Amino acid sequence: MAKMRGVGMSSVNYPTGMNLGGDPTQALLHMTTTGSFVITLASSDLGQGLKTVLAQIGAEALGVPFENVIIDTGDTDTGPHCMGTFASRTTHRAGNAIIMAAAEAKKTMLEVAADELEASPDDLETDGKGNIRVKGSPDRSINLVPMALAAHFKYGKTIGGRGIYFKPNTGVDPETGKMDPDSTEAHACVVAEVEVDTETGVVEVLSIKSAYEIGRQVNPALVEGQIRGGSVMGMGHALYESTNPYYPSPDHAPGGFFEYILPGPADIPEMEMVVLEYPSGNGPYGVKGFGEMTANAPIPAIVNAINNALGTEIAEHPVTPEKILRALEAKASRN
Amino acid sequence: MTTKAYNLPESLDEALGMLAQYGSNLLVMAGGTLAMPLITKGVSQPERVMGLRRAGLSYVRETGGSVAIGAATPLTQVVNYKGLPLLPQAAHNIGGWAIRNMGTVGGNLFAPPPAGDLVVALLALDASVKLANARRQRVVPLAGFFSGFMANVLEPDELVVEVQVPRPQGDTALLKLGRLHTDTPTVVGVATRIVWEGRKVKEARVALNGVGPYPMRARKAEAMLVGTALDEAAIAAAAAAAAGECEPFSDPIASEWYRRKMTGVIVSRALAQVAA
Amino acid sequence: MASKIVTFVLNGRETEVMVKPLTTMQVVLRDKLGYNATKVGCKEGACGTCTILVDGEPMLSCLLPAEDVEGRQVTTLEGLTPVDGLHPLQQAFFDNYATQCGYCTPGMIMVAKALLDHNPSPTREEIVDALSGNLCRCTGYEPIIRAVEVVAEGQDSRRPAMAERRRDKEIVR
Amino acid sequence: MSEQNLDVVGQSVKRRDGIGHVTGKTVFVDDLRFPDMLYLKMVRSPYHHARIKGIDFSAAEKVPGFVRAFTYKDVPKNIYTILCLIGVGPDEEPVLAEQEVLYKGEQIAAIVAETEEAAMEAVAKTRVDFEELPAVFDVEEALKPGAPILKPWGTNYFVYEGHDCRRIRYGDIEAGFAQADYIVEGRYQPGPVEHAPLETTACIAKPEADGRITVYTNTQALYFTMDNTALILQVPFNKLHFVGGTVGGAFGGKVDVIVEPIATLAAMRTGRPVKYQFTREEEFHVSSTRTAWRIYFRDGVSKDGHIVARQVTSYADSGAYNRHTPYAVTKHAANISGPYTIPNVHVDVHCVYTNRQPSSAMRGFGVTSASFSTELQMDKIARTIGMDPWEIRLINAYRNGDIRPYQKVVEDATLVEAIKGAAKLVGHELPKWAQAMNSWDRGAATPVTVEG
Repeated sequence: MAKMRGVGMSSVNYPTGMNLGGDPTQALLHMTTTGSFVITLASSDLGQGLKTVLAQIGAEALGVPFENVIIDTGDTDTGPHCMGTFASRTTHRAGNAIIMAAAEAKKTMLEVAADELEASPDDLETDGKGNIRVKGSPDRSINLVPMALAAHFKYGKTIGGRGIYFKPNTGVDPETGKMDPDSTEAHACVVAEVEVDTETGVVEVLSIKSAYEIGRQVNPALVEGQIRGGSVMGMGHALYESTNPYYPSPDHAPGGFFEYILPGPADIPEMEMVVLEYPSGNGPYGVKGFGEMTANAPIPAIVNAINNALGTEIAEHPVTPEKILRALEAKASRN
Repeated sequence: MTTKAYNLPESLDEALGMLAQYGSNLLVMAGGTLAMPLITKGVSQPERVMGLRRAGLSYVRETGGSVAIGAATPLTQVVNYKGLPLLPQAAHNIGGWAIRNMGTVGGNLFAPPPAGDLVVALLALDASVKLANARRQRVVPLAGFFSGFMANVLEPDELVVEVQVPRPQGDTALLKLGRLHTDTPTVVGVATRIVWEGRKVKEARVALNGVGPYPMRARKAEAMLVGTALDEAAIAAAAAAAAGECEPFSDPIASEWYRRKMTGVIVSRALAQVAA
Repeated sequence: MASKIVTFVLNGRETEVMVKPLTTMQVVLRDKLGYNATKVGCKEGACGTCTILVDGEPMLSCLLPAEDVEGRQVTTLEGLTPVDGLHPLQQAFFDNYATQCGYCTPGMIMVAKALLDHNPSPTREEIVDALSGNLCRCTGYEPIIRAVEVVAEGQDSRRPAMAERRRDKEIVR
Repeated sequence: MSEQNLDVVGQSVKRRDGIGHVTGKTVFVDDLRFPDMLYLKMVRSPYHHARIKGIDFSAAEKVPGFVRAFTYKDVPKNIYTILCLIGVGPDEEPVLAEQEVLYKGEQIAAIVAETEEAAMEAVAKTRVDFEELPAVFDVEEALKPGAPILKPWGTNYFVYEGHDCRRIRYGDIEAGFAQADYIVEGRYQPGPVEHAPLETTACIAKPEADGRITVYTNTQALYFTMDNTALILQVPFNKLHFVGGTVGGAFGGKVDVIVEPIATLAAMRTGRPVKYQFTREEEFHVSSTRTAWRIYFRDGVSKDGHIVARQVTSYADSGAYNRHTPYAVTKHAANISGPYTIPNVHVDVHCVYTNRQPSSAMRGFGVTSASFSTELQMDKIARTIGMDPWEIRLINAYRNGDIRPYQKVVEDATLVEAIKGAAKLVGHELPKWAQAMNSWDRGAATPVTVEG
């Protein structure tokens, strides 16, 4: 029995947003007299944390506390159009729409506060703690609630905003493939270390170490969650998962979790990661979309590590133990 | 068709009485881990089901020469019983914690391959199965219990009451090759027990799971080991014999080709573990 | 068909339900009683998200006929949640970002609760072993394991949550 | 962009839905129940490819609790394609199969009943008379003469503006190969994968007093699904009201529009709420998968490690129908050069139909396969020419201002920085020239401070 170790890497890009554009998302924002800012959308949170990061972007854009921002999403009677949560697009698209809506709302907010504080709107700022104050004179300030009440009862003004992010749909030149298939690009470099039992073909992923460049982290804990979850999903793809384990044969298609092999808590490798931020030109606060790519980069890194360990040329996934033994046999017969 | 009755007898006699009354029209269920999914999906539509959770068949009893384990004993109890070799590890190889709290020793006898992670260990320990109907009891060797894929010697009015494991002699090893570390279907499972006479093998048990229509003993491999010193050559020969005599199949987990190859490898490793 | 009344203690309260033969606890809890924390992931005992505790032992409600819990103590995630605030495990799952989509979370917490009741200071290996029947497709498990570790006795609960544990966070503009 | 002082962005605030998740109070579609709710189950094809000669519901109708069966004749616009909303066509997938089924598990008839069990039993008792037809499962076999033809337009491939594939033509591929010192070829085959979220695909369609239908769904794309549903049912968009936004995992598996149209139709016709939820088995055997691919590379490489020419032919296994795969093909074509600058590129990507369950979107859509094959190919090149895998990537890494094969100027490139970040993380020492690289200045001798 021999256990062979190998290291493999991959370096990848991932485009943000729907290929070719044409995937707008809108946001509506209004302030209630309770001091809440309600951002109404029709985007879906798949578990990645959309409701959280969009509230963060809204709070940042308005200059108000995170707690004051309510994300109201998932209803087509109230929420304006969103193309959907896919293509690593929604933080980018909805985030930009929210910034645009917040700018409009903030303008009215500062006008009302200016009237109340007898100052010019240009001299005002939000303090991030629920007040609007005169720059340089922290004692001249008004809380958001009295400001909202004044807007409604005294000035007859609504504090609200509308936003959209729109990248026009551009086609593909059918002859040359000339096109514009991204809004920005995120990047990753992943290094995997594996140990392969050459008798059984069983692969142990010892570690996955990743560097991601994603423009701007809205929420580092959620970013880390995507990287960890995507890495394990990628490992699953690399080693275990297939709806047709004998592809292209359709035989023995697994019909449940007893037959379709997903990594469990005992199967996860050691992980380390570093996140770099080079803000994109068009993302909200420089955000790039990266949710999907976290499952991409680990797959080739792991397969490269296996080939590195064994001197094989395995070129498909999942790399089942059987495929490893057959690759070793092929290598032996070549030599 | 929906199930018309689900009975939970309070004693073995009551259970056997029901079986006598309904025979093969009664589906016997212990932990429900095998039957319930089929019933939920409508694959199995039994008119009557009898559950064994309250029939007094959950026990581990030590007697002079052997240990009796009730058919409805949850696998977790086997994991925690340290009086016999192989079994705690074998039981732990099945499912996750909740499955082991529900799945039973008797139930594992009815698990389709490549399930049967407990049975393979019981085979290596020369276990027997106590079967009963309302009139009589009989004890059959576990190795003679199975008659084919999902088939056995149980009569329609009979119930598996307990598994009897003689206090084992010799050295044992159990290895399971799965695709993951835990809660994983078996590619091949090997349980082995070697009884020594001096430095020679007096008796050998090599049991296989996942590579046949039911968990089976590799009798050719066993025979080849007797009289050897369990040296490298003997192990290699027995492993090759086991790989030859197993009857593997392909499924989503592994191909027949791979299972056969791994039978040799894992038998060899299990025997090497005993030799060491 | 013969429906039966089954009586058991659900989250400390005497509960009575009328069930058709072999109705699973999953159906009883969700459809008959409206206890929705117990989720449906596979209906075949393979994912763990429907885990409940019966007399303190984790069991899969999708495989468990209601008749089998007659007279027993059943605990669901609803039964763990205090009136004001969160159970320490819930708090730890929340603080450690151990949920993403949230669908596996109830099963994970119920298994963790049973583990800590049996063994208040489990090792990491024991935690992983206990959680092994529960699948999560989002998190990669580490935050879940971490959350249980945080609550386990003898663990250094001051060890920071995952976000602050980042080895090397490099920000270049 | 100058450096900004951000207060909330960049903070690890706790999840907004976290308390709901840890208490089990988050409401998912499966947690909703309505009085009078009916359950929908599907009669499916047991064959990979067959002609339907007849359907007999007589035994099914006798099942207690049976309410109604639906066939294609009940669906106002039965043939659709989901990407029609962005101009992809033609329509080619039936909501319910008409004369032919193209994959095992294909939807043939919907049955609604008072209980899930009754619906299942009625499905089991529906008799469908089939004539089995030859099936094809290999993307290259499907394109050969004599393969069973699956599409009414007479081929087994999607047509891209008159071409049999999506093309990239950049530079002069022959001139590129002429400059090469090495030719490195590879064949790559990423397999089909199930998304496997813990929550299965589900919806409940509920008729309202005002004549509209509310559809509670775990779709990833509410408007997209609603608009497709309205088109299939030939009702005004504003007759429908979709509610969702809380999804128990998706990964691309919940952007097909499968459960909503037929459940909505059943709700309209019965006047009662109708629930259609995939079983776990349906998720595996029937719902779409990550696309499987076969990808052939032929790269021309110079001695110093520059890829001077890349010719790629890819085959996407779309399965029986389009779903999102024709679009994934375009994304794949754009990304098959990887994050590398290659002066001469020739790419043909074929979207091929086979008798497999349809493939569609999944996390990484079209790019996962591109990254997989590109990155294995990079290692193969490195092995062939005897170069370090880190260095081959850095030598070819695209930088800002470069031109992509799809003729777009690169902006926001940071591959070099990501590679250097990983090297630092794992303690891999890069050569001096590599340490001096950055994504902005090809002539840089020392790293520059980035002023974004």
